[in-house]
Amino acid sequence: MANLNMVEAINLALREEMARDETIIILGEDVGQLGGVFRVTDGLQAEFGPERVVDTPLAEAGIMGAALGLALGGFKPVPEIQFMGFLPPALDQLICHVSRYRNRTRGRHTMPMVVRLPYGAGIHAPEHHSESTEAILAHIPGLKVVIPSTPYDAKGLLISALRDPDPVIFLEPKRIYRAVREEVPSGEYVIALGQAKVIRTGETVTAVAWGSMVREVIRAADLVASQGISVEVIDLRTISPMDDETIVASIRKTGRGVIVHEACRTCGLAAEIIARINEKAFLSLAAPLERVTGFDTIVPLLKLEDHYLPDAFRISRAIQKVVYY
Amino acid sequence: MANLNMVEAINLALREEMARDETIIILGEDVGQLGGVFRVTDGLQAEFGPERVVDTPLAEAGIMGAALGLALGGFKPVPEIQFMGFLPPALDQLICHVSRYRNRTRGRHTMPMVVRLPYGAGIHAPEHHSESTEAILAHIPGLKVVIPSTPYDAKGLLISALRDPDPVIFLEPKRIYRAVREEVPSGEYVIALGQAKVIRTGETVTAVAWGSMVREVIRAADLVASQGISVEVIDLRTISPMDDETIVASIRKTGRGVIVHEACRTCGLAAEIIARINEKAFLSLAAPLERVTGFDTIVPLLKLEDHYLPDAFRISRAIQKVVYY
Amino acid sequence: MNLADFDPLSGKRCEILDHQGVIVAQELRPPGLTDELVLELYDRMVMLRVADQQALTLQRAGRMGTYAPTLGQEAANIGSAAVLQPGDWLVPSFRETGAMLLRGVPIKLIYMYWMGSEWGSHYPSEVKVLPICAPVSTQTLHGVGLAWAGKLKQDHTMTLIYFGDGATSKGDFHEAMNFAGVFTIPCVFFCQNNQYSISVPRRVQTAAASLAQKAVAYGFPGIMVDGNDLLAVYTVTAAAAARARAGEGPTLIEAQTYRLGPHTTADDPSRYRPLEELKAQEPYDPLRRLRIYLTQQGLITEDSEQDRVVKYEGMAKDAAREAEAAISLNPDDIFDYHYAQMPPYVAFQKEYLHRILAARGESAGG
Amino acid sequence: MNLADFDPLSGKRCEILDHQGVIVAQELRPPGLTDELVLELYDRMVMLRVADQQALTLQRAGRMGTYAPTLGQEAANIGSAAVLQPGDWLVPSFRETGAMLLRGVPIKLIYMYWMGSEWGSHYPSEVKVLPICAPVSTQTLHGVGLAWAGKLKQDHTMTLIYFGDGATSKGDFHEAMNFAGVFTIPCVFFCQNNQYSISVPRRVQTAAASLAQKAVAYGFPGIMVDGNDLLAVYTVTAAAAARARAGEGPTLIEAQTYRLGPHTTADDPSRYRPLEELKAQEPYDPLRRLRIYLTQQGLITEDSEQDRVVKYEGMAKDAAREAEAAISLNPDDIFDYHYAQMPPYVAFQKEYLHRILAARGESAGG
Ligand SMILES: Cc1ncc(C[n+]2csc(CCOP(=O)(O)OP(=O)(O)O)c2C)c(N)n1
Ligand SMILES: Cc1ncc(C[n+]2csc(CCOP(=O)(O)OP(=O)(O)O)c2C)c(N)n1
Ligand SMILES: [Mg+2]
Ligand SMILES: [Mg+2]
Repeated sequence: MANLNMVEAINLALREEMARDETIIILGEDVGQLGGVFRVTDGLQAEFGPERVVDTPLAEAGIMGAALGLALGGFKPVPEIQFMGFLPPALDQLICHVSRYRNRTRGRHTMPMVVRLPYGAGIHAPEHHSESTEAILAHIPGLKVVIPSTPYDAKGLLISALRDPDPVIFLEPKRIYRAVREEVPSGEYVIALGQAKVIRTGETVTAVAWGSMVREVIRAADLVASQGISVEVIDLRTISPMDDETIVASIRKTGRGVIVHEACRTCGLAAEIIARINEKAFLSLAAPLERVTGFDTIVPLLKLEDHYLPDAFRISRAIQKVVYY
Repeated sequence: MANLNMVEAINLALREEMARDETIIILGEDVGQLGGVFRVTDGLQAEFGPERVVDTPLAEAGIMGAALGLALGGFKPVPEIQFMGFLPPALDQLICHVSRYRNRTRGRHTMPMVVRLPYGAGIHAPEHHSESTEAILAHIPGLKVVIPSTPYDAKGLLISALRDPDPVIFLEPKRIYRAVREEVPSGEYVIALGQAKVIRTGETVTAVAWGSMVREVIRAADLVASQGISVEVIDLRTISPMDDETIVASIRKTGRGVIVHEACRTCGLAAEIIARINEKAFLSLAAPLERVTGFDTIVPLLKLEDHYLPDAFRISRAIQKVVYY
Repeated sequence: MNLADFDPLSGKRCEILDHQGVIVAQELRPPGLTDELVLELYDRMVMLRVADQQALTLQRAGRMGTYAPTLGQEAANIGSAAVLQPGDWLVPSFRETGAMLLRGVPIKLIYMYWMGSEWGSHYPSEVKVLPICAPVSTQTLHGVGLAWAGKLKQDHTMTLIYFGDGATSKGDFHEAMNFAGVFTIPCVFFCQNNQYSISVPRRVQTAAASLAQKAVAYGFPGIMVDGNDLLAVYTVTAAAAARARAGEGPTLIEAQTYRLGPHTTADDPSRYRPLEELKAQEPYDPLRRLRIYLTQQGLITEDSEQDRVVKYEGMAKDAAREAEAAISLNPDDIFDYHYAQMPPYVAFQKEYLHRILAARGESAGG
Repeated sequence: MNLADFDPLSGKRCEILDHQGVIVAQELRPPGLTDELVLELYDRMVMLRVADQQALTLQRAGRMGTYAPTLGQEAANIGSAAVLQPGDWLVPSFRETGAMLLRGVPIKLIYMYWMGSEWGSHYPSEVKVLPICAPVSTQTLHGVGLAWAGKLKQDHTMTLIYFGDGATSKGDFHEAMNFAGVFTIPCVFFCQNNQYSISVPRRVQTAAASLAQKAVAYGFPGIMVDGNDLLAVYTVTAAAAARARAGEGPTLIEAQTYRLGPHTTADDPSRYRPLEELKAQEPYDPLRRLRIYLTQQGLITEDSEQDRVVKYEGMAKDAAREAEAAISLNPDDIFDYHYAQMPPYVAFQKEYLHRILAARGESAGG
C-alpha cells in the first residue's frame, strides 16, 4: 500500500500486469526511454525491455493499426496516443477496424487492446493539448471508454481494462494526474468496467460527472450543502457502455439532475444521459436536467482557458437552479 | 424548371455556381472523367476543365488538407469524400484545422469550403458504405452540417452552402439520390442554412428527422392519421448549427415528440435534440420523447441491413407510444 | 534470383515467361518451381477465373451484392500466395479472391461475404487469412502488426500484404511501410498494380516512375515484376518471403498487371477507359501464356482444359447454392458480436427488434 | 548549383561553409549570396537566438507558456526563408521562429502566441505566413494546397513548407508529397532534421539512410544539406525555389541540423540524450562558424557583436512587454470567431459566461 498520484497508480497497474501477462506490449511516441511525456510509462522499458515497451515513429494511424495487427497475432497491445488532440489520425483505425473486428468476423478475431491517452483541459498547454472528445468515442459501437477520477480507481479500472477481451479506450484526465495522492494497494484488485459509482449519497439532486470534473462536483456539493441541498454525486467511470441504471435510480430518488462535462456541449455525453433519463425516469423529473459543460467553442489558449472549464461555482449555480426550479 | 432527382439537382447547383463563381474547385476521387461514383459531378469536368474538376490520388486526408490550402489561397474548394465510411482519414484535417482556422487566426483566415459526401444506409452496399456519423460532425465547433431530403432543398441548400463564408459539410442521403423527382427551378434560389422546415403541420405530436428518414416519417404520419393522430413533421435540414427554436415551438404546441435518425442511438443527434427540448420546453412535455434510431451496432451487411433502418412502421409505433403514454 | 539485380530505379522488371508463352529467363526460375507446380497453379488460376465469372453471373441474377472481380489478375493472385508456408499470414485487400482461395478460404465463404453476410468472414480457425478489407490500404498496417507479432514470438513466419496501386497514395500505406522498415518486420508488401483505382489511372496516383521505387523511402528493397507472369510473380515473391523469413525485413513488390473487368459490378469502365486500351491488353492475359506453355510441355490439352472448366463451374455453382443456404437471416446476429458481453441497452435494442418483427408478423428467426 | 549533383542515394550533401568557418565550395555559392547578405542574415540569426533565449527566460519567470526553442537551428531557419520573394508563402511547423520573423511576423505576436493568446496568430494581412501548427505534419498539406492555389492563379509564387524529421513518418506528409508530385505543385518541402522528435532519435523514425531520399517515392528531387551552414541552406533552397517558380515542381530538402535545446520548455532531454552527444555538437553551432568567417572578412568585431546582442536583447524585452500589454483577456474572444455569424446557442453561452463572471464579481472585460 502506497500513497500514489494517478500517474504512479497507472504506472503501477501497467507494471504489475506486464509482469503477470507476457503478451502486453506498450507502444507509442516517447513511451520508452523517456517514459512518456507525462512519465506514465516511466521505468517500464528498463524493466521489460525495448521489445515490450516500444518507441515508435511519429505516426498515430501507424501505432493504432500496428497495435491491431499485434492483437490479431496474440498480443495485448497498449498503444499510447500522446494527447487526445492527436487522436484524430488514429480514428480511422479505431472506427473502421478496432471497434469492428469482432463483429466483422462473427467473433473469429477479437480485439483485446487498451488505448491509453491523456485528455482534457486545465494544464495550460498549447492548442490541441486540451481536447475532450469522449462523446465521439461513445458513439462508436464496439469500443469501451473508461475514465478514472482517482488514483485508486485508475489502477483498478486499468487492470480490468487490460483483462477485458474487447478494446478499451482508457482516457486519463491529465489535469488531475498529480492533483491528489491516495492509498493505492500494490497487487491486484479490479474495478468492473461499466459500473458507475455513487461517491456521495444525497437526497435533493443528482450530479453526474467523470474525470477531472468529479472533483469540481464534490466541491460544488460542499458549497451548496450549507443551503441544505444534499447532492448525490455519481462518478460515471465508464462512459461506454454507460451504466444508466445507477443514474436513473438516483434520479428516481432525487427527481433532479445536473450533468457535468468539460467537453463541448452540443452532442456531448450529457445529452445522451439526459435522453436516457427522459426515457427511463420521465415521471420522476421535477425540473429540467441541467448541463454544465464546456462551450461549443474550441478550447481557448491558456490566457482564457480558465473561463472555459466548468468549475464548482458554475456547478453549484446549476444545482441551485434545478433545486429552486 | 425541370423534373429532377437529387443527383441531378445537386449537379445543377454545382454547375450553375461554378459558372457564377470561378473560384469553385471540385476535387476528389473519380469526380472528373467518371463524374463521381454516383454521377453527381457528371459532365462538370467536360464543362469546366480538369483544373476545376480534379481527379486526385486516393487519399482523403490529402484531399481535405489540400482543399484547406486552396481555401487559404482564395479558392472555394468543394472536396468530395466518396462515402461517409471513408471520412475518418479526413477527420484529422476537419477537426484540427478546417473547423478551427477562423478562430485560430481571430478571423484573419477563413475557411469557405463545402465538403460533399454521400451518407447513410439502405443501398445494399458493402461494409463502410452505409455510415451516418453526422453526430460526430455536429460535436465539432466551427463546422456547419447540412442534410437535404428533397431535390429542391438539395439545390437551394447547396447554393447557400457554396456561398457561406464558413466550412459546410454537405451530407447527401444516397438512399434517396434517385428516389423521387420534383420540379427544381433552374437558376438561383437559396434556402438559408440553419433553418429547419415544418413540412407538415400537426397538433398531436412532433416528429423530427432529416435525410432519408424524412420520407419514412411522412409515411408514418400517414399511417397514424387514420387514428386521429396529427403529426407535425419537421425536416431539420441543417444539423449544425441546429434550429432548436423550430423544434421547441412545435413541442410547446404538441407536448410530445419523436426523433428519428438512422445513425447509432447512443450519442446520436436525437440525444442532443432531447436535451434541448428538456431545457427549453420541459413543462410542455406530456410524455417522454421517443427516439427511433439505428441500433448501437455496426450497420449489418446487406442480408440483414433492412432490419437496421428505422422505417414507417417503427416510427408509427413510437408515435403511438408517445401519444398514448 | 537476387532481388537487388532488379533495382526499380534502373527500370528493370522481372520477367520469366513472356506473353507468348516463351521462357525468357530460365536462370531466374527457382528449382522448386517445377512444371508440375506451374500446372497446379495454373489449375488454381482457372478455378479463380471460373469462380470469378460465376460471381458476376450471380450478381447479375440478383443473387449477390456488389462484387470486385479479379479478372486479369490471376497470376498476381496465385503466383504470390503460392509461396506461403503453413504458418504464414495472408492479408488481403478486396481483389484477392484467388490468393484467399489458395490459402484455404472456402469459395462458399467468399460468396457469402459478397452476398452480404458477415459469416462470410468467419473463416475456419486454421486459415491464416484476414477478412476482406474495404477501406483502401488500412489493412497494410494490420499486416505489419501481425508480422511483428510473429517476429516477437520468433515463430519464423512471414505475412504477405496485398493492396492496389491506388492504395500507395494513402498515408497509412506510408506508415505501414515505415514501421516495417524501422522494426525489420517479416512481411512482403505486394502491390497489385492493375493500372486503375476505379476510374483513376495509375499515372494520376503518383509522379514516381514506378511504385516499386517507393521502397527507397523506407530503406528496403522494391522490385517490379510482370504481374501477369505467374512464374515471375512466384519467383519474386518467394525471394522476398525468404528475405522476410531470414530476418532481413520487408520487401515491396509491384506486380504490374491489368484489370480486365470493371472495378466492381457497380462500375461502368466504358465511361473512362477506351475500348482500344482494353483490347490491347488481351494478348497479355495471364492464363493465355500459360496455356501455350503448358500445351507445349504436353501438360494440358484442349480436352483437359474443357474438363477443368466444367469441373470448376460445377464447383462454383455448388458453392453458390451452399452459400445461399448457409446465410443466416437471424436478426440476432446484428447484435451478438460487438462485445464479449452485450451491454444492457444493446440487449434492449435486440429485444425491441424482436417485438417489432413479431408485431409485423415476421419471424425473428428470419 | 545543380540539385541533381547531390543525389541523396549517393550519400552526397551540400556544404559550402564548413564548421571551422572555411568556404569549401565557393563555386556553389550563388552570386546573389554576397558577404553583405551573409552578414545581414547572420544578424537575423543572432536576433533569433536572442529572441529565443528571451522566450526561455520569460517561460522560467512564468510569463510565457510552453515554448519550443530554435537553438541550434538558426541557419536552417534563416538561410531557407531568406530566399522567399514578396508573394511567396511560408508554412511553418512550430520551430520556425526565425523564419517567421524574417518574413515579417512581429516578434511581439510570436510571444503572444506562446503566452497563450490566439491574437498571436492574427498576423498583419500582408504577411504571407501561416500560423504555427501544432499537429505534426498536418501543415504540409496546407502548404501544398496554398501553392496549388498560386499555380492556378498563375501568380508565379511558391510556398516553403517546414516540418521536422519526426513529421516525415506521418501519413499526411506522404499524401502532401504525393499530391505535390502529381500536380507539379510549386513548393519546397523543407525538413529541419534536428535528429530528434522529442526523445525519439532520427534512426527510429525511418530505416531510410536519409530523409532526402524519400523524394524518390514521389518522382521529384531530394537533397541533403548541412543545415548548420547558412550558405549551403540558402543556396539549396534558392535552387529549389527557382525550380518551383519555373513550374518544374517540388523539391524535398533535408537540412541536417541539431536541436541544441530541449524539445520544449516542458521537456527534460537529460532523460534520453547523453551529455557527451550534446557537447560533441557544440563545434557545429551555426553561428560560431559565421562569426569566424565574418570576422575574417572584417565584417564583424567583438565590439560590434556585443552591440548586436545588446540591441536585440532590448528589442526582445520590449516585445515581451508589448505582448503582455496587448493580450486581450476579453472572454468574448472565446466565442466571437468560430463563424462569420454566431449561432444562437453560442451567443447564449457567451451571455451565460457574462452572467457567471458578473455573479462572481469578475469583470467580463477581463
Ligand atoms: C479509404 C477509401 N477511400 C475510398 C474508397 C473507395 N474505393 C474503393 S476501391 C477504390 C480504388 C482502389 O484502387 P486500388 O488501390 O488501385 O485497388 P483496385 O481496386 O484497383 O484493386 C476506391 C477509391 C475506399 N474503399 N477506401
Ligand atoms: C500528430 C501529432 N502527434 C504528436 C504530437 C506531439 N509532438 C509534438 S512535437 C513532436 C515531435 C516532433 O518531432 P519533429 O517532427 O522532428 O520536429 P521537432 O520537434 O524536432 O522540431 C511530438 C511527438 C503532435 N504535436 N502532433
Ligand atoms: Mg488498382
Ligand atoms: Mg526533430
